[in-house]
Amino acid sequence: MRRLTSLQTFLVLITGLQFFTFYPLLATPYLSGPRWGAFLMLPLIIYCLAFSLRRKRKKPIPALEWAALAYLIAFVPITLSSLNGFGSEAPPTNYWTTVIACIATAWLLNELLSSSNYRNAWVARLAFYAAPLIFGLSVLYLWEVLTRGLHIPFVLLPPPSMIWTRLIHSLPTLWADFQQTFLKAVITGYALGCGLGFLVAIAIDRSPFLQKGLLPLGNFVSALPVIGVAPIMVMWFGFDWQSKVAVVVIMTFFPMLVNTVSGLAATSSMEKDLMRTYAATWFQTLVKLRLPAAWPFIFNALKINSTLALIGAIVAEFFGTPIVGMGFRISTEVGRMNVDMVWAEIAVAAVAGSAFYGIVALIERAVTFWHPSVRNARTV
Amino acid sequence: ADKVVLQLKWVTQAQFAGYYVAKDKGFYEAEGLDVEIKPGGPDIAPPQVIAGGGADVVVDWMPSALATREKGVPLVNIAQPFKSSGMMLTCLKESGVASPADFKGKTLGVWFFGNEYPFLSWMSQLGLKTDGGPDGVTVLKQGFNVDPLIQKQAACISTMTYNEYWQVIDAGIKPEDLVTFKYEDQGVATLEDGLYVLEDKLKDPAFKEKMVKFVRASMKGWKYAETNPDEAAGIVLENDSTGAQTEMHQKRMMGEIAKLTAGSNGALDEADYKRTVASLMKGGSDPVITKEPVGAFTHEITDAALK
Amino acid sequence: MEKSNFFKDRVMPVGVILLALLVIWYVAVIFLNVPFERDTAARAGTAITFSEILPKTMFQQRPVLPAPHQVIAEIWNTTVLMPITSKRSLVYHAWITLSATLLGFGIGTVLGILLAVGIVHNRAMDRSLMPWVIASQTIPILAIAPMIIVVLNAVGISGLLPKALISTYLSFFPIVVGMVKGLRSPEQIQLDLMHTYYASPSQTFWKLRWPSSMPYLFTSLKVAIAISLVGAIVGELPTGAVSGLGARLLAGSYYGQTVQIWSALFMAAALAATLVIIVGFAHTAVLKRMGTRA
Amino acid sequence: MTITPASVVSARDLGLTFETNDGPVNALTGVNLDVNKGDFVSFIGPSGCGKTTFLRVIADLEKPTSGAITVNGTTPEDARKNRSYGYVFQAAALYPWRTIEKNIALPLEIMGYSAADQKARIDRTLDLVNLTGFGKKFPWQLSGGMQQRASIARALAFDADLLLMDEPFGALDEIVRDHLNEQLLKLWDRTNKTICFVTHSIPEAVYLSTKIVVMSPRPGRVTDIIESTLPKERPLDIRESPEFLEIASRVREGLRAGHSYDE
Amino acid sequence: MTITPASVVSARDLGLTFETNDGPVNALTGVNLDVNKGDFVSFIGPSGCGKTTFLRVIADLEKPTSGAITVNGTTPEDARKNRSYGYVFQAAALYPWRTIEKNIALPLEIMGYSAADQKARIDRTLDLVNLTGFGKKFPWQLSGGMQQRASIARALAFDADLLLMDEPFGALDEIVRDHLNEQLLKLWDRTNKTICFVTHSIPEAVYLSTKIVVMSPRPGRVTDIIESTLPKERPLDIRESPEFLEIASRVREGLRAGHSYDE
Ligand SMILES: Nc1ncnc2c1ncn2[C@@H]1O[C@H](COP(=O)(O)OP(=O)(O)OP(=O)(O)O)[C@@H](O)[C@H]1O
Ligand SMILES: Nc1ncnc2c1ncn2[C@@H]1O[C@H](COP(=O)(O)OP(=O)(O)OP(=O)(O)O)[C@@H](O)[C@H]1O
Ligand SMILES: [Mg+2]
Ligand SMILES: [Mg+2]
Repeated sequence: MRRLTSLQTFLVLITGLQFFTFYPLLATPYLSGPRWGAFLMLPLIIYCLAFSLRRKRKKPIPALEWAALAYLIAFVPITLSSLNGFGSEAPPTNYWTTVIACIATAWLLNELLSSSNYRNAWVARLAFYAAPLIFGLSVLYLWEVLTRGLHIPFVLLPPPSMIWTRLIHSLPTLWADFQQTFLKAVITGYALGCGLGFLVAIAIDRSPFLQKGLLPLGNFVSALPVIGVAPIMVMWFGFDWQSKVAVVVIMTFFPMLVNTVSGLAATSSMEKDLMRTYAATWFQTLVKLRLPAAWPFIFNALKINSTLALIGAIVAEFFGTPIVGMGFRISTEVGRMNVDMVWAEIAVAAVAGSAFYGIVALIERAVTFWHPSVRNARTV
Repeated sequence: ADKVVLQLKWVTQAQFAGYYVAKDKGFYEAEGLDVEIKPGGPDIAPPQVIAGGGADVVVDWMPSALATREKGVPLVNIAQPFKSSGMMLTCLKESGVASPADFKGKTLGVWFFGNEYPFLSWMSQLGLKTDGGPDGVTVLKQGFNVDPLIQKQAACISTMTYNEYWQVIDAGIKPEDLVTFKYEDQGVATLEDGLYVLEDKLKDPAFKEKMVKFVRASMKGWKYAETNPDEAAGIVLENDSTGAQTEMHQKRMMGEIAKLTAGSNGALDEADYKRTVASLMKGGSDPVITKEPVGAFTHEITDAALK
Repeated sequence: MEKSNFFKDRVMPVGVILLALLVIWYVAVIFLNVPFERDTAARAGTAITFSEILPKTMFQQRPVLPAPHQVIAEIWNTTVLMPITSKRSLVYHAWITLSATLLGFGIGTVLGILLAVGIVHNRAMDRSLMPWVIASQTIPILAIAPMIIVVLNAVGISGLLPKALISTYLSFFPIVVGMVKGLRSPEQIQLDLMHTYYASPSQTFWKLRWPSSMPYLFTSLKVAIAISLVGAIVGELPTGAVSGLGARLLAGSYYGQTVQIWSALFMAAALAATLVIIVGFAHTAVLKRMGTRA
Repeated sequence: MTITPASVVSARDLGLTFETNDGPVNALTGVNLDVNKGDFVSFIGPSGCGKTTFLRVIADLEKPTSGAITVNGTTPEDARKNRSYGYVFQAAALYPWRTIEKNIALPLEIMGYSAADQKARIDRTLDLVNLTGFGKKFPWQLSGGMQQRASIARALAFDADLLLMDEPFGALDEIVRDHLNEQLLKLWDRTNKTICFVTHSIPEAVYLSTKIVVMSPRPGRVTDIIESTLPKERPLDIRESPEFLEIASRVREGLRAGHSYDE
Repeated sequence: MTITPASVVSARDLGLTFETNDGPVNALTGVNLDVNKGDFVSFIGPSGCGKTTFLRVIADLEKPTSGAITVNGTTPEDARKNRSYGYVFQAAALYPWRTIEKNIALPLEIMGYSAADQKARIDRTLDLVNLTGFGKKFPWQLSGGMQQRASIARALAFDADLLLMDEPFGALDEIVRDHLNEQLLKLWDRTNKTICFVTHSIPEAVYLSTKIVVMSPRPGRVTDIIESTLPKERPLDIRESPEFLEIASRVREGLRAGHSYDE
């Protein structure tokens, strides 16, 4: 059973309204692209409007998804391809209403995809992955349209299309940089930093003396700023990736320490009492009770660190490197005004970082399956 | 007063003494200008700032300005207070570098962020590859300081005559232990520290007028600084809000800078320009600029200013 | 509990560890600074014995690792002996950085919590926003910071806010991650109870989800405030490195003033530690009010 | 009091299957039941037979996988939204960060009772469950039985016509239990509430109920529905009457029949 | 079997006061008690009278604030470290990340039983509490009573000479309860364990125990200690014998005397 929420109704309405205000624009000379698509949309729009107004309808309206999709297929290419036609002039107002309506429709589609329970497992899975994709594409779309429509100087922010062209033409460079920064510095530093934070947290937990002595000092390390630390590490560990590892270690250490310490404190007193009745050793209690209970916290740190490590390594490369690496490339290409290359490098970083995060999140789901945040998210 | 925003290429130091002196001594005010000087830093690309509307005029090096111009941000040189280049490569004698022929197989520290162009064109003139292979040189992206040389992580590093070189000396290494190669002497010097504005803004006569006044006052500042280096250094120190500069260093820097600005009255020497362009277009497989720039400089402003 | 325990429980452990660190530090100073003295001697053509080197390593001009007393002396000179309003006073710079940090942290916390609330309550947001929030964090801030500053400058925003926004950018993320987890941590039976009362989402939020997320919130806050200090310092570079601890670090590093770098680093670290400890106190106070078992 | 008994809960062929990591679990199958207004229905059956699950279905905390159910003539969801029932969970489920008083105030706050009214109700119900003086304590400072009583107080604090109680008196000693049984009967009599009550004690079920539902496990089914012939007025010593004992033994029979391990 | 009964638990003038946010709570005062080897001692008393607290003191989970106590002739701490008791908590306290099987295996893992032995013990105790087939489920997939049985199984899986059981059968229906009562008696008889058992059911206490300790609340005191005269061999129908009923009524008297609200 599905009814339209008021938000969805609103989105459908503005999309529909836009649709009619757009027609005058079709006559103007600078619109290019497949205009007929817009006319094909008419019946679908009317159909959806009709349904959205009948709020109390209880049966699902699968057509609404299709309508939203069709709308996007019709109008996104029109708005994109006519960007060239405007030249150096500013696009007319109803061009912008169309853009807004496209974004609204994309959001509507997302709302629909994620709020309905599809019977078919395949469709459900498709909907699951489509949502972030659609969101991302709308961001890119908006970016493209704004940078080109508003004639933003490209040295400030290049449009995605340009970044993409640059990206596919510089794959070997990007791959070399990725190897240097991600595979060597980030992975090693992440493992070492998280490992160290974890071990220190355990040591602190083991010894009350350390807990009182080391934890306040641990706070001290928490904000050693990369900018200050990176030159020192370059001085100590040389120009190559080893010094970046050191920076990443410092950046990831504290979140891990804090989260592990909190996690180890997260057991309830009855759970601890049970262990006491078994006269379990400290180590047994740790492995069998406190660590499992701490996993949700530890994974928080692992997730935060997965992005911090990348930022740390890249920023550290601003302070002296061999002439390869994502940070090196970014800093030099900014100076050369090759802003598209900078963003291509950023895109690689974003994909790599998100994938890294995703892997950590997947492991988290498997390990902390029992935690209400995972259990409830799955059943609701 | 007319507002002018000037974006420097680097942090507040004697390298920009002329502008600070002009402001401090009231030369700008006398022209009816209200000038705001924005210090730069390692992450600030002046062309980006001017393209984003954050400044009216910027200090930049010509290689970077020309490269930017080719990228579609039409920068125009309106004045060139620096006659000669202060860039050089400083090597430790003990690393075995005595002449450019000894570079092969060595590690060299270079500044990037648009400052690497002169180095790259020099290397391509020497026929040395910069990708770290056996018959080329290994290039390091050097940070902002001279540590790589002191730590012996590199055989040679980039220095400016007025700044980093003295830091090496300050670190306790004697001039006899060093070998230096000035770009000026190697025939690969490019123009440094010029004043650049956006081309389309120059179409506006009011703006042009403002720039004339600005250049006139700035040059007055520069000449004052040349003749009164100690006072100029003091003015720079006062304007340094980080409080990190030392008096000794700034005075020395001012002395060196004066040597570089000495030959210029502010007008760009076309011969220097031609040499810079030629050197940039020679850059081997990956030249800095691919075609002869058109309209990258104008004498209109300096002509009016120096009348 | 009793007064005498304060010494035994707090001062002594910290003191002992501190002492141990100092010893390690001095040893490291010797090891790291010796090569330079050797080289100097070698260039001068004189032989030098280890006992002659030792005192020299403690007072180098540009040490690889400055000795603790050098750093302390520098901090003393730039804090106590300097009027606070002076541009050479570390306190002045620390204050500049702190104000950006606090503003950024404040905005970041609010933003982070709002996003977490959205993600927990709206499925479309959960599915579509979260991946992009993550992706946003993989963008190296130092790379886009200048653009942010330039763009904000172009629309007339300058001064504290751009720096604070960069610190916001870094600090909201730990809060989102922690709060999403925390807001989802109530047990099924506790949620069921709310369900039976047909509590509105906002009631469920304030009476159940919010209190249960407190341990997660405070843990995240500790991480976030530390990171937002890092962010504020990063943000100081592209504003022209005018003032603040970041400018101080940069200038120190630019002129190879190791002692100055270290003293600025210490100031930053001390600032961070203080902030984290303050958050820690708030945490304890809240837990106490919530009647958590000691 | 209404004359024609309206059906408060009406289940038709109700079934519920849980999907678990090692296969589906049939918690309820083919349950048919009518609870009329003013009924006091006890559910009794071996551990794991689906009593809690059935109560949760009524409360709209679980969706049946087959069959139909109405509560107050509407769907369970609408009934829940009308706040037409109070639920006492099998575990106390007190919020650890609230004092006992505040825990009892929780539903009152949510349903928007005035501060003065809240105070009066808290005092009254605390007294009812004999916890006067413990209002300012946190849950972990109370004994197990006291926590359970606090959770009963919480459900009684607001006026729902239907009470769903899942083993409310499980952790209480006989004397308190007798006391609370009497109080509950009085309350029921006075307010004409409908009560669904899960218990493991046969005497308790017989003493309290107008209708006893006997269930059997795997899959959870209703095996017997026994209408009590006891009068509405029930002094404690009715438990020695032959009528009482007869009903009790009938329940015991039904219960034993459903059990897997009879000797 | 030993002939001279050694004292397993011996409390002298034991007192325990909790400090709370609104003043101290006297949970126990002046408790004197001896539990001998092989005894089956039941604790009975109104909710909140300190039964759990007393068990926790024996288990070294709570330190008495006055008086003395020995367990197995040593301090409770040493007894705990010797792993000389098994404890069944009033709430199940199962670890949510472990399946039922794994939860039962927990003490066995900690005490270093071999894998094969673990398996055998898990199977045996799961069968004992009638949960065969539920070993692979997670705690939240079980009903309340099943969780409690799992926690009993966990305590029975290893060989402790002293069993401390805090209302283990509270959430179970009569039939399962009878069954488990019998099983427990058999186990006790066979292994000569000492058992301290908290219950709210007078018949259960009388049926199981050799000694019944009646407690009264505020402050928690021992008001009566009743030695059972029932034989060691106890068929279920002993519960109708006059001897049984007499002891039961004595317990009820003692219990009522300690209660604050008698009619
Ligand atoms: N969330 C769940 N997931 C899977 N199975 C469940 C879940 N909840 C209950 N069950 C199963 O459903 C059956 C019925 O459980 P229910 O809690 O209704 O029993 P009950 O009659 O209340 O028992 P008790 O008297 O022990 O509380 C049990 O076999 C249990 O294992
Ligand atoms: N941690 C604690 N802090 C403060 N007071 C406590 C604490 N634990 C128990 N109490 C108090 O001690 C008294 C005895 O509690 P205890 O748990 O021993 O009762 P009990 O006999 O087990 O009751 P029940 O049968 O209800 O479980 C109660 O009044 C309770 O409020
Ligand atoms: Mg149940
Ligand atoms: Mg108890």
